[in-house]
Amino acid sequence: MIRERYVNAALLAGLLAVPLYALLVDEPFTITLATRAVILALAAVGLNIALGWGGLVSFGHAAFFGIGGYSMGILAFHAQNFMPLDLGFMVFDGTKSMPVIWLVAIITSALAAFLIGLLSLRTSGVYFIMITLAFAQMFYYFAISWSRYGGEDGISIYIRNDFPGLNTLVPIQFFGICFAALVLALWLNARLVASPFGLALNAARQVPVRVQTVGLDPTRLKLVAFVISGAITGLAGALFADLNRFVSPSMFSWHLSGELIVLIILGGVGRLMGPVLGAVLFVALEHFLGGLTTHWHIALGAILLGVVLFARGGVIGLLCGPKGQS
Amino acid sequence: MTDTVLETRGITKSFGSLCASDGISIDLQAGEIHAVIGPNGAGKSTLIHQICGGLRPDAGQVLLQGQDVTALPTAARARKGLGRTFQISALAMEDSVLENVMLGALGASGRPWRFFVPVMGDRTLRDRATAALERVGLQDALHSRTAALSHGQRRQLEVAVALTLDPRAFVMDEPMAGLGAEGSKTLTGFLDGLRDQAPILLVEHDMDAVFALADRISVLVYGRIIATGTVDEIRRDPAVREAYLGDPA
Amino acid sequence: MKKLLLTTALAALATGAQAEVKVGMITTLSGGGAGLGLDVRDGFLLALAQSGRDDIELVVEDDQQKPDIAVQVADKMIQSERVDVMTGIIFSNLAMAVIPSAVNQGVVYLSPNAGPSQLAGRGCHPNYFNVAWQNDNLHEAAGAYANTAGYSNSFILAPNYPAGQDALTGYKRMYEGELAGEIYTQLGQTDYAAEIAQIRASGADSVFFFLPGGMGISFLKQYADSGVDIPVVGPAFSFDQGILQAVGAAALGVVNTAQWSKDIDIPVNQAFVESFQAEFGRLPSLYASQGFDTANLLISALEKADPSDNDAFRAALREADFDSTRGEFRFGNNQHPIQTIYAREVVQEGDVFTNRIIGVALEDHADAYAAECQMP
Amino acid sequence: MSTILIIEQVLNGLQSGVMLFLMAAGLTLIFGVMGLINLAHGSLYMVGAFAAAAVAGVTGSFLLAVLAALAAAAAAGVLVETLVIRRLYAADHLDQVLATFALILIFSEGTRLIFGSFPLYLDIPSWLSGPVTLPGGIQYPLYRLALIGVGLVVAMLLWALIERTRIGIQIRAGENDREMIAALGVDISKLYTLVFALGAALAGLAGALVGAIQSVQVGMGEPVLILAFVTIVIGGIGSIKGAFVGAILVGLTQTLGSVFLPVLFRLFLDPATAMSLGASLANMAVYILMSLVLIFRPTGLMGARA
Repeated sequence: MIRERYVNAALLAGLLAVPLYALLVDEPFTITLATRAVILALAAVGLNIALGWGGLVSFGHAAFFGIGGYSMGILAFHAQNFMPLDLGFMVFDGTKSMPVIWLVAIITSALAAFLIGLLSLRTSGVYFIMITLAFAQMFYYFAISWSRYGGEDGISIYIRNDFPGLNTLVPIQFFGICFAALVLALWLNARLVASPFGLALNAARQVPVRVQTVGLDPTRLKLVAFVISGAITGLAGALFADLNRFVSPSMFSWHLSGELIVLIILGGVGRLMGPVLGAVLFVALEHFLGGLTTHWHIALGAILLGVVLFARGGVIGLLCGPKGQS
Repeated sequence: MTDTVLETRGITKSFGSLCASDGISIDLQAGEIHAVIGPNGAGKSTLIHQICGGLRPDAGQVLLQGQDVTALPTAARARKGLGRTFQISALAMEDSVLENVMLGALGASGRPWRFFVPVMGDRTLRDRATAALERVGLQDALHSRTAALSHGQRRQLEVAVALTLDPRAFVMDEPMAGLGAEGSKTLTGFLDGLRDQAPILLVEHDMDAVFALADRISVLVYGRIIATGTVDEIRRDPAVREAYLGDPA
Repeated sequence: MKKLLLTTALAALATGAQAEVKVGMITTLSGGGAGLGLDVRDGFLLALAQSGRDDIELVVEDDQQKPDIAVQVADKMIQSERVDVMTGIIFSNLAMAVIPSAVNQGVVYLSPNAGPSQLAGRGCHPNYFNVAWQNDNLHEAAGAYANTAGYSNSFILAPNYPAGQDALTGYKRMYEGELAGEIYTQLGQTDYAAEIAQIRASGADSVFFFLPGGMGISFLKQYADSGVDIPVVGPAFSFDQGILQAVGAAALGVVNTAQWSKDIDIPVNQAFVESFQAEFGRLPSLYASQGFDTANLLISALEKADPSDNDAFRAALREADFDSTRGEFRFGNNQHPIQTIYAREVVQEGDVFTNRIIGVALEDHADAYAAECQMP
Repeated sequence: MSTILIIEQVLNGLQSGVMLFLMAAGLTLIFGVMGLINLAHGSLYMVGAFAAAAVAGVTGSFLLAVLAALAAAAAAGVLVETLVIRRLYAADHLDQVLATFALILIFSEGTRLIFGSFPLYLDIPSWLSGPVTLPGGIQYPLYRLALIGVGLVVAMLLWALIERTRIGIQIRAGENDREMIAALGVDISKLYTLVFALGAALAGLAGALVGAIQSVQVGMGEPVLILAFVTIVIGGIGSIKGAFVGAILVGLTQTLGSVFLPVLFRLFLDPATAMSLGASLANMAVYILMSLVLIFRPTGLMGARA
């Protein structure tokens, strides 16, 4: 068995090396593909905090991904069309500045995660899976009929938003921004897991009753984890919107929630780099299988089945052994 | 024995037509071990749940150090000094022994909302945790995975977690369950010394342990306390013999 | 023959080295809307094969009917494949995700199906050509037909999303009568019992609906079975060759509007219908004709100019100097078609359900947004 | 809005409710007995519809088509259960979600490979087509009445099967105590296969019956799947009675919501806003219903107490 630390380091190095190589040989699309993998990984890292450590199987994380996306879409839409956004208590011009957009995305998705989590955590098990799905579906249908922001058509942002000192239209520079966000989130994740909060959360997943008898409230621990999780996924949504320069209700769809879960299980649940490996594999499969045949979904399905049946613990589990052994 | 640490006053709980607790009044004095015994289905688990906060009684009160805690949730009661061990080990099996005890210490500190400092680097918590492990004799198993512990060691760990809370009273649900004769003996010896730190409400099936440890025994049958007294009193009580041991008086 | 054609096309894909023009086609080849994309692609391939040109390299990619995938594929085509011309997108929401950014990067885009109003009006662009219709056109034609048919109390319904809202707006733009009712249904809805009950109770003299794909099949089957016999009008999308067989007899007699029909009696169209059927073993659809026309427009422009000479190439495209399957075809100032739209009726020919032209709904019709377009 | 129209809409709600029940019953049985979350249940619905369309196309007989749907879906169920699902009973919910998600991909793309990308044709048989006049002068499609009838009959048969037969006793025992039925000498793996096949057949039946009034196409199972999940969660997972109540509730909410919400909003909003707001709220109505139920009863209306 390989030590997880080495696999993690190799993975990050590879994720950085591929686009740099692509830059060298002038293959900008490979950089775009890597950026997509990095952003999906970021969204899944967010979900993994709730799912892997908090044991909260959220089938509705698309809600936060979409809220992040629409934060970007709405702010940039008003800025690009010079239509000030009247919030009732103040008038806002919109913005094309990424840091501001990120802040809004993080705050709004954290707020939504707080409300959804507060209500959903009254349930558990399959009921939790389904109630989170229900909330995401509400956002989905709301976005579809929200004609002010394009409804089903979504919002096109013609030029990617700005980041001070960088030209975000250059693929490698935008990749750099996303990669930095991912590394930051992973660092945060690692710190979180080792912190007092992480210890309590980890126990709250395994034996909530024990956590209660030492005087802590497992539901509150899980709620905080859910909020942090939603905020990170929301940030990923904003970046994803900027990658595509486009937002639409499909960011809220249950397929996306499912895909995020798939990424995590594919890589390894509750493993720091599980979502990253999952996202890289998924994007690579999508790209290469999709290039071979239009019926590539069959192959993808077979591979996913194989992982569930023969590689419990995901690919990281396959490489490094079960959790907690290395 | 005049200092009442834990007390229930006429607590009653029904599930449909089944009355699992029928006006139970029971008290725990400083320095004692008070055992609750009774046949299966007598309502022992229901009683523990009500004392610890998992169930809300239909009527009656639970008092901890003279304070009414009936409406408080489990976590709040724990913070007020109620230490509990479980019949079936409730431990984080994926984690190490130290991590489990650290959780107790963290609960006692009341400061779980720290997100960026490594918990293992917190000396105060760590000292508290290792002290508790030393008390129960698990100091050598510090970094073992909990899942790899023997049954007896898990029992010890349960007690260690409760110890980190520095509780005012212990509630122990069948700590001897599943232990061999040797294990029971060790644990009995350990609990014997623990009563000076905090009194123990002990629910137990193992009669040898009960008779060896208990200062007082209450007998619970069909949701009612039919007798409370010293070991000898209980041994001689005809109602107990009939109801519990099945002996015709 | 089918095999042969595909091999030729694939050979063209493989021997990219000698190709001079690279065309990227993003279309829907999987998922619920795959039938439409397949027809556009096959129509396009047929025209390429018939032209005999081997200097056009076509790259086809599936967008899975997902906007984010479409954007990703577009990035790939522009950044990696470095295509000169793009085409193929079926759905308006995907078009809006891809086209504005693609044309701004200097790629010429020829739309074989979607025509969102934003791109016809203020958002028109010298690099964007629509070879099908502006989205409102067929609905407008339905409204115009309703007038000539003497309807004065229509019940109208469409899904609650932008194309649905545009459909009802388009119909009302031309229709002069009263409305007996107006309903937005759920996108992807499969049961229309509730709406049909409302139609029955409304006292309408006609029903106009726009329900693309499976929604239209469900509606028509349920409508036919409900015993409501108010005449139905709609755009061609729910009555096209690809799905008519699934609707079956329920569609017989329904009037629908289209800029093309397989019985337009001109040689180029008859040849197209015949060769398409020979090649692919099925009747061509509206979408196939649009794919075919798009390819022929492209070829006609390539005869005159090279894509690298952007101005000349666009000028050549604007001339629309090709034989369209729908007869006369020219571009307006916003580079959207000015064309005749017919009213067709669903008929049965042997075992096959198909359409027959019963009249002209709108003659030489341009779209309502052209005036907002800044291009001369 | 006339009384006749309201009654007609209630009938419509009932009809979509009982069809939803056919889906939900299998889903809830499979979850109750085996503890399995089966996302691929919608694929079995699709298999039923495609089998029916194919057989109807060849033979022209609707009854044969329905039989074929039952058989094909049950066969697909048995196949999937023995090859894949069986290995998932002991796994946690996450693995089940991923595996059955993978099955959806395989089923959908496999169906496309066989039948192509165009929708298939399946029509109502002539002896069930057209409207009938109900007491009170309501014109109502005969086929939809038949669907309500079939749904209710199946619900009753299912109830009888579970309450009154040996197999039913075993199924109920399986829900409560797995060791118990193993101890009773029941071949548990056969029982599981049987329950899965039963659930699959019900889904296939729903697919065929509904396919005749909708379009038979790849992906048709997904919206139904989500609704069926909503249904069993509202009713309480594992409870057939709950599934029935949930299905009727969802059916009525969807139908009546889409009709009456826009009318309701028109009372205090301008018509255009009312129409679009009403329509969007109608889309969300079942999800709002479900979250309300779960917030106040976290294990559904008839679910066991957690």
